[in-house]
Amino acid sequence: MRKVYLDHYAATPVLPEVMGEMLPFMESDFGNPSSIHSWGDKPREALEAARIRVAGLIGAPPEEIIFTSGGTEANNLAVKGISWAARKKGNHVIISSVEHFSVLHAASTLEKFGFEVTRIEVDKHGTINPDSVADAVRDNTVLISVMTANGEIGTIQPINEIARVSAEKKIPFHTDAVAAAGYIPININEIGVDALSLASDMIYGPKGAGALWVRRGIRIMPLFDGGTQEGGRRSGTENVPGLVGMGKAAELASLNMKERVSRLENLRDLLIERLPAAIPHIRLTGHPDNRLPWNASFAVEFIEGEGMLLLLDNTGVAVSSGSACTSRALKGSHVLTACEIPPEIAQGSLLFSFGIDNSVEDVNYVVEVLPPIIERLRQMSPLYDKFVKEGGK
Amino acid sequence: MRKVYLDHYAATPVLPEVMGEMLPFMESDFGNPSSIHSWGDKPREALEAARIRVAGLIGAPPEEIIFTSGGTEANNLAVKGISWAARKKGNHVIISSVEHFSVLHAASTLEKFGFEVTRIEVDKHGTINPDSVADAVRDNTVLISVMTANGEIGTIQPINEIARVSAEKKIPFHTDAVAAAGYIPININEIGVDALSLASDMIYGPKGAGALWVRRGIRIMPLFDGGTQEGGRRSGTENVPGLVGMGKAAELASLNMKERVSRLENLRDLLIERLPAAIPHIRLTGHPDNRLPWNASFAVEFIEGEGMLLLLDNTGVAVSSGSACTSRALKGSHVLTACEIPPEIAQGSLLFSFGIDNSVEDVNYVVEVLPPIIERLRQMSPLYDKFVKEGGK
Amino acid sequence: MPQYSDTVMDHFMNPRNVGEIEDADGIGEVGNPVCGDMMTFYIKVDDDERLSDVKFKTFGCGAAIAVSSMVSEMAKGKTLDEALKITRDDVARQLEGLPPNKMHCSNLGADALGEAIRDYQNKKSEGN
Amino acid sequence: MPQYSDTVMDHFMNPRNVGEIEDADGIGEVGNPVCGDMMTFYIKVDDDERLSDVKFKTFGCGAAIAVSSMVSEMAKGKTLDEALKITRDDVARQLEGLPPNKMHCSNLGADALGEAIRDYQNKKSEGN
Ligand SMILES: Cc1ncc(COP(=O)(O)O)c(C=O)c1O
Ligand SMILES: Cc1ncc(COP(=O)(O)O)c(C=O)c1O
Repeated sequence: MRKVYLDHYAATPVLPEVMGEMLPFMESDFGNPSSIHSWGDKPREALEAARIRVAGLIGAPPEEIIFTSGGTEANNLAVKGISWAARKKGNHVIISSVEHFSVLHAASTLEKFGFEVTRIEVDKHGTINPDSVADAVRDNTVLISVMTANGEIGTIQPINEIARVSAEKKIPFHTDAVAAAGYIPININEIGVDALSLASDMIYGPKGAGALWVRRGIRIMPLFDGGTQEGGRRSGTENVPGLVGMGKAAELASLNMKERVSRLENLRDLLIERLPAAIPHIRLTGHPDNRLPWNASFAVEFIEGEGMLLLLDNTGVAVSSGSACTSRALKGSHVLTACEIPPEIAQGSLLFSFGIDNSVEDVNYVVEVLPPIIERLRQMSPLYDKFVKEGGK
Repeated sequence: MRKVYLDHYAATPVLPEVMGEMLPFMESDFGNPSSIHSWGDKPREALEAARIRVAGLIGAPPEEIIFTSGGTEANNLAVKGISWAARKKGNHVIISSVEHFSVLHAASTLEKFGFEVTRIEVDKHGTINPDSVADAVRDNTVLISVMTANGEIGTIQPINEIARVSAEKKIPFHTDAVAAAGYIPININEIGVDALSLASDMIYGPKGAGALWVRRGIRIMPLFDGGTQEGGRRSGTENVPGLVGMGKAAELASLNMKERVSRLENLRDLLIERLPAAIPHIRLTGHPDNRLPWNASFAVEFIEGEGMLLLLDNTGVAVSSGSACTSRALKGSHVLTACEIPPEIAQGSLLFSFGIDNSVEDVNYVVEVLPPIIERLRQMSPLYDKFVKEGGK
Repeated sequence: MPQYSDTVMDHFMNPRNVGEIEDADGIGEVGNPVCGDMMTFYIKVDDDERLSDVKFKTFGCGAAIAVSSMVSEMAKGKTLDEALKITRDDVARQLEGLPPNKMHCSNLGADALGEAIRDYQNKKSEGN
Repeated sequence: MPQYSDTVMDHFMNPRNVGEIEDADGIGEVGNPVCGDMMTFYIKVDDDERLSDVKFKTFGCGAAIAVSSMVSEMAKGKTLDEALKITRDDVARQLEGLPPNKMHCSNLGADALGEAIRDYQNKKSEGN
C-alpha cells in the first residue's frame, strides 16, 4: 500500500544529516559541556556551534538563545517567565485567541496567580487585527504574545504591525514561531520582536529540543532553577545531541528555505485547488493567501474528523484533525471556534501538513482516496441525510 | 596516552543497546505518540513500554511516572509543583542543606513567592538526622525534600527514616534519586516516599530525558501547560527517542544492578584505600561506609582543584571538583561547606566517579599519576610552604 | 490508532445495519453534532414485539460508529423488553472495550435504541 | 578546558619563576585561600632599582598560576616604576585573554607584585 505521510505538523522525521551530527555526542563525545577536562571540549564547542546555527535561523545574537526541551517549554518560559519577572510593573498580559495551548494555558495559569489576560479575537481567517492589540494595551500590560503563524489553519499573523504597537507602547512582545520558523523568513530585528519560540521537531530535527530567544535587557524568571546552565535562565545538563541536531536542522532550514518553500507551496496549492473540485461541501480554513507553505486545512461538512482519519489511515494516508474526538480533551478546536466556524462543521476538520519528501503523486493519491471515504461517511451521517432531505440548500 | 574517564557523575556515554533502541524513533518510527493514525502507534507503544521500564527501576506504577527533560526539571516540578499545589494548606518547605542546586534553588524561588524554607543541617559526613526533620515540621509544612544520596560526596541519606517522619506527620516527601537510582536498590513502597526524581544520563541513557514519579493523590502544579501530554502534568511533544533510551537504560540498570554495584564498589574501595596511602594530607569526604558505589570523593590539602583537574587531564584522566574555581558561580561547594570542611581545604576537592567500563588498571594509573601532580602543585603553593615551615603540624 | 479493540475497528470499518428504514416504527435520535456525536436509530417491530429490523445513521468518531453498529446487531431479533435492557456497559463489553475517554460521549447507541423503542411505544399508545 | 588560551595553558603547564627567594628584598601576598586564590611574590632589587629576580608561589586555579608566571616574566628586569605600571589588563593581554569569570578573582598577579615592591620600598624607607 502506498504510504503518504501528510502530518508533518504532528511530527517530522530526523534528517540523516541531522542524525549524523548527533550520534557522536551520544557515543564518543558524550561528555558534559560544563566539564573542565577535555571530555567537555567537543560537547561545549558543539553546543555553541548549535547556538549559532539556531540563532542564524532568526537573525539573533547567539548568546541570547536559551535552549529548551521543545516549543512548549519555550512558550511557557516566555509567557510565565517574562510576566513573573515584570510582576512589580504590572499584571496584564495580551495574547490572541488562536495561540497554541502552551501559550493559551500558560496564560490561564497566570490568571490563577492574579494576572489578567486579554485574549484578542480574530477574524474568520484567523487573522488578528493589530489595532485590537493596541486597544487592549493598558498601563499594567507587561507582555504581548501573538504567534507568528498558526499551525492548525496556517494563517500568518501581521506580527510586524503588532511589533510596532508593542514598540510604541514599550511592552515586550513574544511570538511563538514554532510553526513558522524555517517556512517563512524571520529576522528578529526586522520584525522588532523581543522574544521568540522555536522547536526542533517542526524542522526535521529531533524531538526534545527547542529554543527561546530573548532580547538582551528583557528580564525573565527561569522555570528551572539549578546549576545555572544557559546563563542561569534554564538550568539542567544540556541535551547536547538533541541541541546539536536542532542546530543542524536549523542550518538546513535556513539554507534550503527557498527551495523547500516553493516545493511545499506548490503541493499545498495543488491540494487546495483539487480537493474542493473533487469534494462538495468542503471549505478551506484559515487565510486563503497569507498562510504557511506547508499547511492545507479544510472543514468537511456533515461528518466528523476521526472517522476520516481512520479510513485515510487504512489507505496509507496520515493527516490530523481539530475535531473534538481526535483531541485529548474531547473538545473542538479553539482555533476553528475563534474563526467562527460552526462547531458541527469544525468537527469535520482535516489538516494536511506537507513535508519536504511529499510529491505531486501524494496529492493525486489523496484526491483519489478521500472522496469515496467522505461519501461513505456521509452516507452514514444523519446530518447529511437531513441536508439532502431539506433539499440541499 | 591512556584515557581514564572517572567523571561519570558529570556524564555517562549512551550504551550501544540503548542507542539501538532509540534510533528507529528518529528515522522510520518518527511519529507523534498522540497521532491517531498508524504513525502514532509504535511511538506510543514504545513510550508506554519505556514508562513501564522506568517505573520498574523504583517499583512504581507506570501510570504515576511523569516524563521530563532531565533531573533538573523533575526536581523543579516536584519542589515547585507540589508546594504550589498545596499553597492553600501552607507555605513551609523542608529540604536538606546538601541538596542538588535544582532543589536548593527551586526552594529559594519559592521563598521569593512567600514560602518559608528550612534547610536541615548535616553532620560532617553529610548525613541528615531524621530527628531534625521531625523537629522542623510545622503546621504549615507542605513538602519535605531530601535526596536519596548526594552525588558530590556519595553519602546515602536515611530516607526510610525520613519517610517515616513524613508519613507520621502526613506531609508529602520527595526524594531526588538522580545520583542514586540504578546504584542502590530503591522501592518506593518500601521507602514510603511520595515523589522521586530520576535522570537518564546518570545511568547510561541519553541526556535530555528524566522522570518524576508522583504517588497518586499528591497534587502537583505543572511547570509546562499546553497540550496536556503526560496526563496534563507535563505538556509538550514527548521526546520519544530520548525516553525510549531512558527506558532501556533503566531496564539495564535494574537487571545489572548487582553486578554493576559490586564492580563499582571494588574500584571505589581500591581507590579509597590506595590514594591516601600514596598521598599525604588527603581526606575522604562524605560518609566512610554509607556511600554510593561509584563515588570516591576527597579533599586534597594546600592546593586547589582546577589545577589538579587540568594536570590530570593532561595525563588523560577526567575527574571533577567542587572547588570554587571549577564552578560556574566561582563559589566553593555548598555540600563540603555543609560538612564543615574548611573552605581552603574544600578548594582541593576531587571527585572520582566510576563507571561500568572502569578497571583496576584505571585505579592503578590514577594512583601513579596523581601523586606527582599534587606534589608539583604543592611546591607552588604558599599554603604548603607555610605548613612545612611551621613544622608540618 | 486511538487504541481501539479489533472488534471496534471491525465494526467501524464494516458497520452493520447502516441506513434508514423508510417506514420505521420508531425513530430515536440522541446526541448533538456540536459535541461531536449524534446518532439516529430506526426500528421495525414485528407482531411479537420483536425488533425485526434495526438501522442507524451516525455522525461521530470511530467509536460512535462501532457502538451504533454493535447495538444494531445486539438488538436485532430481541424483544423490546430485552432490547431496552441493553446497557452502555453491555455494548462496551461486546466491543471488547472502549478507550476510557470514549466511554461516555461516544457510547450513546443504547440510548438511541431506547429512544427509538420509546418512540414506537408512544406512537402505539397514541394510536390506541 | 576552561577556555584558556594557549598562552595561559603554556604558563600553567610550565610556569616560569616558581619558588621563593630566601633573602628577598620584598614580599607581597594577596588573596585568600577561602576565595580560591592566593599569591605570594618575592622580589630581588638591584642597585639600579631594577627587579633582578622575581619568584612566586600561588594557590589557585590554572589562571591564577598562569597570571603569576606571566607577571614574573613581565616584571623581571624592569625598574620598580615600570613594574608598578603593569596592570591586570596588561597581564590578561599578554596571556592572550582570560575567561571573563577569571578576570577578577584570579588576576591578582600585578597586585601581588605591587605589594612586594611596596614592601621593599617600606623596608627601605624604614631602613633610612
Ligand atoms: C504553534 C506551536 N507552538 C508550540 C508548540 C509546542 O511544541 P512542542 O509540542 O514541540 O512542545 C506547537 C506544537 O505543535 C505549535 O504548533
Ligand atoms: C542529585 C542530583 N539531582 C539532580 C541533578 C540534575 O540533573 P540534570 O543535570 O540531568 O538535570 C543532578 C545532576 O548532576 C544530581 O546529581
